[in-house]
Amino acid sequence: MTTNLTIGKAINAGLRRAMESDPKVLVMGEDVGKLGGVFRITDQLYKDFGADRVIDTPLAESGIIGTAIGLALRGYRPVCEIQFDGFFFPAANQTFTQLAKVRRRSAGAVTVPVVLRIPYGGGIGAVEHHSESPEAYFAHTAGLRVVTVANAVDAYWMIQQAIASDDPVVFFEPKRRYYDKADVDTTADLGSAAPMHTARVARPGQDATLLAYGPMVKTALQAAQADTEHDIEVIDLRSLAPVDYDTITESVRRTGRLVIAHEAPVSHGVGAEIAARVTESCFYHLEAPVIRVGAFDTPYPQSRLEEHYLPDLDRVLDGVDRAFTF
Amino acid sequence: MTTNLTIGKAINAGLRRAMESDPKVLVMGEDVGKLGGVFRITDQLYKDFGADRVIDTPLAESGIIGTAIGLALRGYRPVCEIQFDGFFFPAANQTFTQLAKVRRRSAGAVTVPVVLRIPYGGGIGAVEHHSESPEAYFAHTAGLRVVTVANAVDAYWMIQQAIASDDPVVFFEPKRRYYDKADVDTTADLGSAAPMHTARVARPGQDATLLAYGPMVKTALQAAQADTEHDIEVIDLRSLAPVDYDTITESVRRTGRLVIAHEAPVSHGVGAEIAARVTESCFYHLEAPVIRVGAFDTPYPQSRLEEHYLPDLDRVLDGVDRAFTF
Amino acid sequence: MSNNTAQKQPELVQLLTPEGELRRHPDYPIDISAEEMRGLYRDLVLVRRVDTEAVALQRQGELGLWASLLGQEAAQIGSGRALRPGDMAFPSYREHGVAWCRGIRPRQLLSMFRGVSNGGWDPHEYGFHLYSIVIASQTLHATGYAMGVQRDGALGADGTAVICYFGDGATSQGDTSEAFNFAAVNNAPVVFFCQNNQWAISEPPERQARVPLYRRAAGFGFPGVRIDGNDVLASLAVTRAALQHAREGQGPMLIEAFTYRMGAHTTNDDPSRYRVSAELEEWRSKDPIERVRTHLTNEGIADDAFFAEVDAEAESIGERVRRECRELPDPDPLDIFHEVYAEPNGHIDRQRADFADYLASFEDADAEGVR
Amino acid sequence: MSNNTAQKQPELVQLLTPEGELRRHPDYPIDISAEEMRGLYRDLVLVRRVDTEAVALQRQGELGLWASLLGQEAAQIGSGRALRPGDMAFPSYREHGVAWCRGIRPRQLLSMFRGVSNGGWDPHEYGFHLYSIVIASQTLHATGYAMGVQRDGALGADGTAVICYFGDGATSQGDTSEAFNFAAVNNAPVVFFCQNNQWAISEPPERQARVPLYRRAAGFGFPGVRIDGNDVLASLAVTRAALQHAREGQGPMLIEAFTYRMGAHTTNDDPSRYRVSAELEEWRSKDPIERVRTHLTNEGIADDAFFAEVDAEAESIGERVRRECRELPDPDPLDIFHEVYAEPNGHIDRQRADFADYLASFEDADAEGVR
Ligand SMILES: Cc1ncc(C[n+]2csc(CCOP(=O)(O)OP(=O)(O)O)c2C)c(N)n1
Ligand SMILES: Cc1ncc(C[n+]2csc(CCOP(=O)(O)OP(=O)(O)O)c2C)c(N)n1
Ligand SMILES: [Mg+2]
Ligand SMILES: [Mg+2]
Repeated sequence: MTTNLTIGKAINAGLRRAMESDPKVLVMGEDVGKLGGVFRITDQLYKDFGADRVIDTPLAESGIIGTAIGLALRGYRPVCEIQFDGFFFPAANQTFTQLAKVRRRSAGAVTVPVVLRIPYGGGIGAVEHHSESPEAYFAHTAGLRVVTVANAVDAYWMIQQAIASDDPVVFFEPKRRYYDKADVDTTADLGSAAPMHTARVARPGQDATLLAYGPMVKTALQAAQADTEHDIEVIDLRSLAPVDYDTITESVRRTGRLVIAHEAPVSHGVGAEIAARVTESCFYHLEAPVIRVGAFDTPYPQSRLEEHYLPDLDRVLDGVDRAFTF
Repeated sequence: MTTNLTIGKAINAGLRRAMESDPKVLVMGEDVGKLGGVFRITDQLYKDFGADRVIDTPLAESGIIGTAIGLALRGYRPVCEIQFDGFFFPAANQTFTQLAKVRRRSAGAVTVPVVLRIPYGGGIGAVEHHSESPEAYFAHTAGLRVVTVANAVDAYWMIQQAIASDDPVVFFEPKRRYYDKADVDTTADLGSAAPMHTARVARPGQDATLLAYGPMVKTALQAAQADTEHDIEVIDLRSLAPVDYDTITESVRRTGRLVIAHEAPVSHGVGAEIAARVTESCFYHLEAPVIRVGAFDTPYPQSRLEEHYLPDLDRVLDGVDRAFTF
Repeated sequence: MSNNTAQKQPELVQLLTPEGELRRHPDYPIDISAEEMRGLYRDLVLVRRVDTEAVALQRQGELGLWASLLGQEAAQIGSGRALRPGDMAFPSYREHGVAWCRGIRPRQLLSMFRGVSNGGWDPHEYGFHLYSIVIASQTLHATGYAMGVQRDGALGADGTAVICYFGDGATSQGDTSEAFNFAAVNNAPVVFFCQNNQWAISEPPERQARVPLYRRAAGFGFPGVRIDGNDVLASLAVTRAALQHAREGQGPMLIEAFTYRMGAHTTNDDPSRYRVSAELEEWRSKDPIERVRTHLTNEGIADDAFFAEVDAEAESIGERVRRECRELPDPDPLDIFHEVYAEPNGHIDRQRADFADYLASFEDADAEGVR
Repeated sequence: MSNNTAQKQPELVQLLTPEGELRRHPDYPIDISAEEMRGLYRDLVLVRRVDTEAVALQRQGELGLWASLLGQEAAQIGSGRALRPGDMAFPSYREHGVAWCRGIRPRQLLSMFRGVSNGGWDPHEYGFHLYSIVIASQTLHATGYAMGVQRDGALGADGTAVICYFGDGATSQGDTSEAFNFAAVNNAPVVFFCQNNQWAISEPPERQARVPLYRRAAGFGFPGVRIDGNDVLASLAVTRAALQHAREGQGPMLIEAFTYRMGAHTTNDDPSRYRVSAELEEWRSKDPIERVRTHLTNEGIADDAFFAEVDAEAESIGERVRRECRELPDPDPLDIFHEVYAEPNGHIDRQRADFADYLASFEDADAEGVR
């Protein structure tokens, strides 16, 4: 039975189902209780699961992730909300030196199934620190899994898969797409969903591969639609670490061209790694270098400039065009 | 007049000269005072410049960078020592959301000439967190300059250039090379040194370009030497942000092959960005994909495994060989 | 499982009661002229007017966001007026009243909330740093700045002091504790001014601390005091004393201004989800402006003409704010690359040039009627 | 410019004087049998012996590093023996004495310092988490764990308590303050045990704090107490009381064990650069083992045969440590990829496979005599 859900509501429903099926699942963060989070992603969970399982924490991100690790050591599965992308950084130490590494440090004796939910990306007209795309920092950190979603179906299933995973998972939520809707079959089994680490061909095509993730998938699909000259294949990456290279290389070997679009600054973005790796594995298949489309290598600007800063439909199309000039 | 100096002593001499020529230059960090730092890089500075200019701070990295920003706002030029690479992360928030961005935030009204000195890299048989190469996190952060040195001459001049720069500069010191020596002309003018943002051809060659930085430059030179079949050009990158692409592309267009070696894990390392960019700008000149040699995508292992984890001479040679199989 | 021990509320320093009566305090004597008193009233009214206007502008789509100071005017105007010109203030994002005292024009404040700038003024020009959005980050900047003041030898009776503003929520951040500690260990001339407005978005103070916040200071080795944050005189007198303490080299002090956020957290927020209106009613009776007005009236320090004059000034400021907000120029697209670095940076220059070409290509295309 | 106010030293809780005399303390009565007293002595001597041996092993190149607990034996053995089997301890990197009490074998400790492992034991098996090198990171883990204990309903007279060890330097980290606050706000069953050994590498406590550390707790709303950290009985009694306080749902407590780091920070360190030997001498007279020995002798609780037996046991443990250290197997190169992830990860699997091939290529080459 399917329900028409926004991405935001789908995550909420996924959280609820995870909490119902496993009493060890906790939700914690700033304002996740009565308020239901500033984006209402934890709406009603406080009412239904109580203050012990939906924890309004002190305003301290390091404290949130650090205590979540401790809770995980005691057998819990905490899902931590970082209120906005730009406020993750006080938790960088606990995330990068502890959460990511404690399992390996213990040679597997210790498991820390913590999920970090991070609403990310721009386009909402916000003040500074509310529009960033910091995913590359995480993808560069061994020990973490990093995923993101582009539609409500993935939102519903992948948040549950992230919680079920015994690895720490960073779950990026495309905040400007929170209200995008899709039909979700909320009665299906969790096991029936595509594994979290796989990419998805969102639109098949022959002439070039356009890879995107999170908020840019919609833009990529629009670009593919708008480009009447070429038949563009769109891949929704879903998992940024590990990356499903099988799906990507299969596509690129067919199309001979790869364009990668993300909101993060181009330099040292996730696109850099994929470009480098695909170039190595598909060297003789590539008709053009991998083209990357992303934000400029500057801090996120004041919101009146974000339409220029973020790669939009035109910039993606420009990238596709560049791929065909070779 | 030249003096034979180790890299460590050259940084020390550079710091001293900067402090002598500008009373606003301060040194701060954990144990930088009487002890002279755990690597003695600030040796004798406390004695000669006193506790107001050589500040033993409380054990708190966020506090160090955060107060350094405040000191900079008051007109000082603080040089902060982060004791080891792995202990940077508590300062991530102050570095990435404040230090890197405050100038742009203020539209140029505010200048924060803070230097972060970070001894980095492995190979010293240390326990965890003392051997990491976190440079990609910084290179991905707009607003920071990121440099590293491979010899005592650069060490002496580049630390002074970093201090003289009005931008925040992250200065990575190759700790396992601290004792490598070179003749340094400490009487020359600062203006006579090569600009901090330029790369340097450390060894000219025709058949392939081998790019390295920091501790790997020595290994790269050894590899070039050891490869009797090919004439390898070695580039010492020096500046990781911005990157001197002119020097690199000039070389790659000549040689047709690029191998990048760094100690950091390969995935999302600095090599990814350079590979992606050079592939785009030199697509028709490349005989082979850019080959990257680096550490595995795992946490830094226990020290008895580091010889396997770190790219060594053999691994670099293997990378060069791979570049010639295409 | 959360700590149910209700926080015992300690004595507040209060110099002007909600009923408009002056109270003497042994530690914080205040001698204030009628003119000063009227000046404070004027400040309070005008800054509230600016705030109200900004909320309205946000509702009309002219601002992306606004963080209202409603209810916190006394804490901000009192402490702001205690500052001397050479002092330096480090605000959070709600210190419109302090900004007002430092001479920042309302339109400069609005520019960040309108999204035409990430800053809005030159901190050095006004002795008022940029708004800080990352909670507690400014506490360390203030402390470092104060360490710089020490190094400049700028202490003494006429020396420089630093003040740092932050909220009750901000006290939970590690940075705030590190700042307290750096300031204490270095005996830095900084006053920590915490506006405990009872809410950090939806979280009440019991989620942030088990005991009253002003006590935090003692654990780090410096004095902490709680004041009635809705009392402009207490805020003025205690801040003045703390600044003098700092200026004279006696080190940091923490002031907890016990006040109340009468509005929403920001224009994005819906407080009905988490707080009851009775609380609001209770605090309305402690309004920071009313008590000054009552005092002025009761003491005969101000007459109807004065009040009318202030109201008229408020009206005209409201209008000016509205006009100036709409007139704020949109930034140029190439401003994205502006002042990212102080020194030349070829990488950024190239991106700027490429982007300029890209933008021009549309103009060309437009001109040719292609798109 | 730094704060010159010498820290006034407050009263310490002391139950056994340096002269070996018992002292009663109204809040911390202790009733200890002769056998227990001998047991503590044995622990102290043996753990010192392990430590001495480890220092020697480092000098001989068998260990990459060692962080000596010399001088801190009483703080660690006292508090370690106060723990119950179901309790959970979160150490820093110097808690060899606590590890000893938790049943960790010396060779397990050595494995990290020898570089054959980044851990060395299963934390769940011993109720003793892995050593934490990133200063203060474990304070939050302990607090979170204690919040888990609350959620398990595992409080009460026979419930579970958590203890977290850290140094004087660690109190400066934001994480420690955040942990204090999370613990206080949640009333979590965690005892914060700070070994103030007077040094954070080269920095004395005055660089870390302006007032005695135990006072930090009050600012966060829970009790703090300073004990004579060289007094094993004070450490035992006060920790036991604090654990009970926590276990019974009364929330966190901070114990500052005032002790002294008699050795270098680690075997890499040269303390002669920053401290004077007179200080060392003064502390030698407060040695944590001597006073127990004196007490045992004076009270006639132990005879020469007992001391000889303990010495012999120490010798044999020393030998065993030496042997077991050398026998610690070097890890397999492919161990690099081991347990980075709990779930299958194709990316890592591919790197492992490639590296295995790469390693094999050398063996092939060796076999063929190519290299
Ligand atoms: C590091 C960080 N985390 C989270 C946020 C999101 N946030 C903005 S304001 C706020 C509450 C602040 O409360 P308080 O410190 O009491 O200040 P007030 O808003 O009441 O003035 C939060 C959680 C932030 N800005 N920075
Ligand atoms: C976050 C972090 N910064 C710096 C270091 C380097 N470091 C290791 S031990 C130490 C001093 C610790 O002092 P203290 O907390 O008093 O513990 P002690 O060594 O005296 O037991 C420092 C600075 C570290 N391990 N972690
Ligand atoms: Mg508040
Ligand atoms: Mg210590």
